[in-house]
Amino acid sequence: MSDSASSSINYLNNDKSIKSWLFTLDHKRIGIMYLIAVSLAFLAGGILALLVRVELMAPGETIMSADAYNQAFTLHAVLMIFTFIIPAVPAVMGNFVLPIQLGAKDVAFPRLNLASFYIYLLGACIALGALVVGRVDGGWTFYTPYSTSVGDGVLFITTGVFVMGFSSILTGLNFIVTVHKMRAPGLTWNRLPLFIWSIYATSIVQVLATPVIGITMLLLFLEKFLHIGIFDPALGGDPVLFQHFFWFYSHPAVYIMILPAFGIISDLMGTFSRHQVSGYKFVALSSVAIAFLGFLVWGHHMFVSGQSAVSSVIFSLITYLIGIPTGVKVINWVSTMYKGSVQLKTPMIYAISFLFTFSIGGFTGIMLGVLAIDIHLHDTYFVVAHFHYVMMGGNVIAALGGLHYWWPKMTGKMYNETLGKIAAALVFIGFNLTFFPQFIMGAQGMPRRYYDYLPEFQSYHLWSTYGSWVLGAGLFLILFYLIASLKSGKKAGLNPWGALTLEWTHTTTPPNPHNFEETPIVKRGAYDYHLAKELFASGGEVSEVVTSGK
Amino acid sequence: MANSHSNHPAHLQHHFVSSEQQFDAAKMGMWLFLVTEILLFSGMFVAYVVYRTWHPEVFLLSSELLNPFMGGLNTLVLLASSFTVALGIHYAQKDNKKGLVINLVLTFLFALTFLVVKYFEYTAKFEHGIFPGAAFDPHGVSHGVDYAMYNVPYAKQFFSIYFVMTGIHGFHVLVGMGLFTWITIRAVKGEFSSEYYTPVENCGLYWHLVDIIWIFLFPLLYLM
Amino acid sequence: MGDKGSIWLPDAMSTFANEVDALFWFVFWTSTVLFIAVVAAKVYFMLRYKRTDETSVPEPVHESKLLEAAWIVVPTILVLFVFIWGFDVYLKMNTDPTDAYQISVMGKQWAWEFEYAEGVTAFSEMYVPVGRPVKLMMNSQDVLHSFFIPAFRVKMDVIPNRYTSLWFEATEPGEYQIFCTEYCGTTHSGMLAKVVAVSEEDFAAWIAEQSQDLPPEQLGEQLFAQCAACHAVDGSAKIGPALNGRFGTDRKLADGSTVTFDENYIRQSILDPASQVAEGYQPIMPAGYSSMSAKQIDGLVAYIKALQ
Amino acid sequence: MSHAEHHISSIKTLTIVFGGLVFLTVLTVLTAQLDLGAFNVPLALAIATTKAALVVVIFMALKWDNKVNTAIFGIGILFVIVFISFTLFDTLNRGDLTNTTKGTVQDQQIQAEKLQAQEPDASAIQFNRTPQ
Ligand code: HEA
Ligand code: HEA
Ligand code: HEC
Ligand code: CUA
Ligand SMILES: [Cu+2]
Repeated sequence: MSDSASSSINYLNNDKSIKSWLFTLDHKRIGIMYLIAVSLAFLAGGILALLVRVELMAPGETIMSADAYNQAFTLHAVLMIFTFIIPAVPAVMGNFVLPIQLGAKDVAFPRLNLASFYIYLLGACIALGALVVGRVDGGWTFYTPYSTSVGDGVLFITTGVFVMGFSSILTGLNFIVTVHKMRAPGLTWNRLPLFIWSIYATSIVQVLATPVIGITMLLLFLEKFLHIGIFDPALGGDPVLFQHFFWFYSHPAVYIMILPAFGIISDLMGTFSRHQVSGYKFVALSSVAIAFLGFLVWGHHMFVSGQSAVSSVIFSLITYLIGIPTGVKVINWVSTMYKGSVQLKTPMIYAISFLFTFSIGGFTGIMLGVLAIDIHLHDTYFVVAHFHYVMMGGNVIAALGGLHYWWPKMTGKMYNETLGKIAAALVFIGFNLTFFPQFIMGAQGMPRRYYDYLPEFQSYHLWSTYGSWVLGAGLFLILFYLIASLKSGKKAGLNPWGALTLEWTHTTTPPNPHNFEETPIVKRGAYDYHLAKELFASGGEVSEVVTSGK
Repeated sequence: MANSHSNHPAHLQHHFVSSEQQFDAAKMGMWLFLVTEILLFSGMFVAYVVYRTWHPEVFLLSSELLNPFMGGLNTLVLLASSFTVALGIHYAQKDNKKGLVINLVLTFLFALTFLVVKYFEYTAKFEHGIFPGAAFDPHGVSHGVDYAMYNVPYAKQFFSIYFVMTGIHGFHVLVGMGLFTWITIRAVKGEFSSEYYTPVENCGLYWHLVDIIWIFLFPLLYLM
Repeated sequence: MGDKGSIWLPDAMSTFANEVDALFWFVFWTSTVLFIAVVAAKVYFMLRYKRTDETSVPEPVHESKLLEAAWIVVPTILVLFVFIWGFDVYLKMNTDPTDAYQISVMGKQWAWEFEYAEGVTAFSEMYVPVGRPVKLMMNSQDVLHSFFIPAFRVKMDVIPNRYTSLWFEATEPGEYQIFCTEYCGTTHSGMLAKVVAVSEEDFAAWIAEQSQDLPPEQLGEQLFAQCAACHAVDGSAKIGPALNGRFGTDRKLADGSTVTFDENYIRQSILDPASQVAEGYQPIMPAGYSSMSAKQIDGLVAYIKALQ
Repeated sequence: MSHAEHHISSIKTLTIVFGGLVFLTVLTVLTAQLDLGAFNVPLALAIATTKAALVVVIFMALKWDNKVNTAIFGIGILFVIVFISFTLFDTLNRGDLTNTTKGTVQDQQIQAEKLQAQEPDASAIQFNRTPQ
């Protein structure tokens, strides 16, 4: 046991002034600041989504005009993608957990870390400035020449995205160096928690892909501002070239969204099955494989854009190959439970829902990758359903699992487990109710980005809207009981889930300002439960913290 | 930093175990950053390659308007500045403060020269209506060249790409000058030694990359 | 042919639609089987290995390299099979038969215009002969659009400054929906039209009928199909003002002045919409209509004039 | 760490490399004046690549650096190549099936104008004769 003096000082209470938060270099505090910012972004994007759904309850005008609708879904997507989902897991949980799991005192470049947070805020504010200036139109894909022909809102959004890109790059860069250089003694690559592996793979994608969205946004800006004629067909430019630029970033970006979720799921599966994650090496390396393959498939968004058949074929082929490493993961997660000891706490319920929803998203992704089928399905609600199943059903559900899992560590308080389970059920049911009907109407031919639609699609839209209310209720419930737990939650133990990674075994709850009393010395892998039997011998909650080598 | 130990050198930040670790981390971070720079420029190279393969004759024609003498001069200037940076690091490693400072100042001056040459190049273009984008309207005659002849379809794309590429590159040169000012001041104050010269080395890496980009821009834009 | 649709897919009404559907169903059912297997295993393990004893720490399971390899090899084979199949159908869908009947399609914000070799122009309804391959040569006047007929399983982006094309052969007479599926602005969702597939004879008759000179009013009515997304003729305001019963009345403009809604005003509104913006409306009416022929404009003027 | 000693390049090495770089620059300029047909571009690129390699390996000391940094740099270059080549697969083969035309409408117009310029037809001649 650690001595009582150190357990009462933690990163939250060592200095309570506002200034100490705003100028903090502590990765944990930066993680918490990101959590707040990113949750606000999610709230804003989600409220827009609910408005979009209400508008779509019936054909014709329901609550807003066509222009308002078009701006609503564009802003919904921009907020969700660039201000919420890209930074969500890496910048919140990556920041909070990664250095501790590595046994490091901080990330490699703490100042850079704080800078990325403020760059993110700046970018988000510029993007939101678009609201004040005028029309934000054109969807999150900004296809030219439409995007260069509408109002100035697009200029702000592109500048905002450009700026937030730097934040993303710096975070990724920081994590790669941290993983390479700051591992505790004994923490070999084979012993790393899988969360680290996947954040590492994510970071590679962030560093390699994000600069390209930077130059794309810059060129788009110049196209709109100076009419440089690279993308605008009226000036002799090529609009399909813009799509190459955009998707060279934005396809890899979908792996920026999903890889960290994979990491969370791996950790949750191991911990709540109290079992070694099956196929550890396959799961670890498949993250890296996905990261690399993810760069070679961007053209699957362009099968009907007029790109050449040669590239369509190559892109389609590689698209399928991504299913393989992903499948390896899915199957290993399932088999981790085999002969394990499965405990169905709230985080694990999210992990189980994830397997369900993400698999649907993944399989429908494969369907979209089939050249002949995509011609029919492209730009219909089938695609909308696909990507919500992987982003909301994949990333967000996993992130909610991670948030519940690390909440006690972050805040020192337990949330209400019963409410947790109810909310998880609401989210699961609401989510499927919202988006499953969209697959069907999409396959029937309902195009996306439609303000108005034919009456035959109404029943699907109606169910989808009802579903979004259930989903919203679940999410607001979570917000409510998490905030309530800060005031009235039970004090969290040191290791309530019986996990074996360093943030649970080697530091206090909440962690002390420098993470560890002494640099830990690692002697076993992150999921070697059979080597740590003595921790669980007494039953109940594990409450021992090892201050030096185990 | 609450628990800094007395035996730690001043430059060592508390979360690192050793200078070696800190140095390695900084350098690796720098290389990663360089890679992001390369990918940033890659977008411009893609645009260049695509339009060149589509309209090779227009690109050949348009590049006649660029001055290979100025471009070549600037290439040599940048190469020289890379050389002086490398020398500077050599002197830092040898604890030769004077050598370091002289070379850093030289580097700064070369960078300045580069921008001055670029300034003359740009204004010579602007005079004849060669602008990026909608304002592109070549006209006038100088040195026996009738600029209006170059007003052919897709010449606009060539010059847009030229200005964006060299513009972004020039911006990097400007940033480099800022960095060298900062590094020189620190060097004069004697903050660097063979024990600690990471900032010098990292600025050097950045500067070499700016040089490398130009090594490709020069033949692609001016010579072919 | 002309298979009935299902809950998942609309009726298949072109020659290759059934091949696309076959592929769809193959992928659909394989995925469903795999998905159910994953979910079933998950639920079974979850219940079977539920934690009962807090002190229990299960031993790791010996991993079978063979099993791990099988998880890689089997899906790879499956996926390659689907790839080849999908590629084959794709080639067929994108290589038009040389004897196809050709129609020019112009996409513009926010209407489709169909031009036939016989000199006929149509809006909102594209007549095609059944049993004969039809090729569409498509081009856009402004931004990207995309031409989508769900029943035929065809879709292709429509791009400014470049022709794209698609082909199909309708198998049964009927009316089928056309959508625009590339976001193109305010009335993207109103950029609709219909394919009317008719027998060869009916098609020939239709062409013959259309080629005759129509009286201006009727010509105007036809042309008005491309205005209907924004203008109602029943008095209700859409994106643009309703146009019925206006002729001869006073029109207040956004700049405060008043003009008479007469032939000249209508003509001016079509040729240069931004010059006289009606009060209470955004100046978003496309300028593209100025390319209409004098005859067409006269037709529209006559039609609007007569609207009650 | 095994490479605690930092490599120090001698002034002689650095000078030789600098000399080589200058020489190669002069060489590019000279060869660009020759008409080598299709070989001009590859040659210029080959020289540029050699120059870049010299800078990276010696000036940036990648030769003596941690191998991870070499890998990072290599991966960066690899993805630039991916970006360029995959995009070229499309732009060079645009219109390989019948679903798109190869050239743009503008290109076709330019082509038509060129043809017309070679063989002025009646209307063009008439146009030229109209007093302006
Ligand atoms: C988190 C984000 C995310 C993720 C992870 C994915 C994952 C995948 N996506 Fe998705 N996608 C998006 C986000 C994402 N996508 C977005 C945002 C869009 C639309 C953008 C827009 O237009 O606005 C999109 C659009 C999109 C398209 C373009 C559709 C169109 O516009 O016409 C395609 C086409 O190929 C595609 C394919 C895939 C594939 C093959 C995967 C694969 O990675 C999935 C792999 C997973 C599995 C396959 C399931 C598990 C595997 C097994 C259980 C093993 C057995 C499997 C097999 C044998 C196959 N996606
Ligand atoms: C991360 C990405 C993400 C997420 C999470 C969502 C979430 C949702 N999306 Fe969206 N969506 C996109 C990304 C995303 N979307 C993109 C990229 C597009 C394409 C746009 C385009 O075409 O350009 C799109 C488009 C899109 C459309 C199609 C519009 C059209 O084509 O016309 C629809 C329609 O139903 C929709 C609905 C929803 C709904 C109901 C949710 C719901 O899941 C939202 C639920 C959320 C809430 C109700 C908020 C509650 C939050 C809180 C209370 C905060 C709690 C905080 C904590 C718990 C910490 N989205
Ligand atoms: C994008 C939607 C849109 C389309 C398509 C469109 N218009 Fe309009 N139109 C408007 C708007 C908005 C106004 C009002 C603002 C203005 O006067 O410019 C308007 C105004 C007019 C007016 C003046 C009406 C008045 O009450 O003052 C006429 C006449 C008109 N349009 C005719 C046409 C015709 C004919 C077509 C088709 C060939 C057409 N419009 C297509 C949007 C549209
Ligand atoms: Cu036209 Cu959408
Ligand atoms: Cu993709």
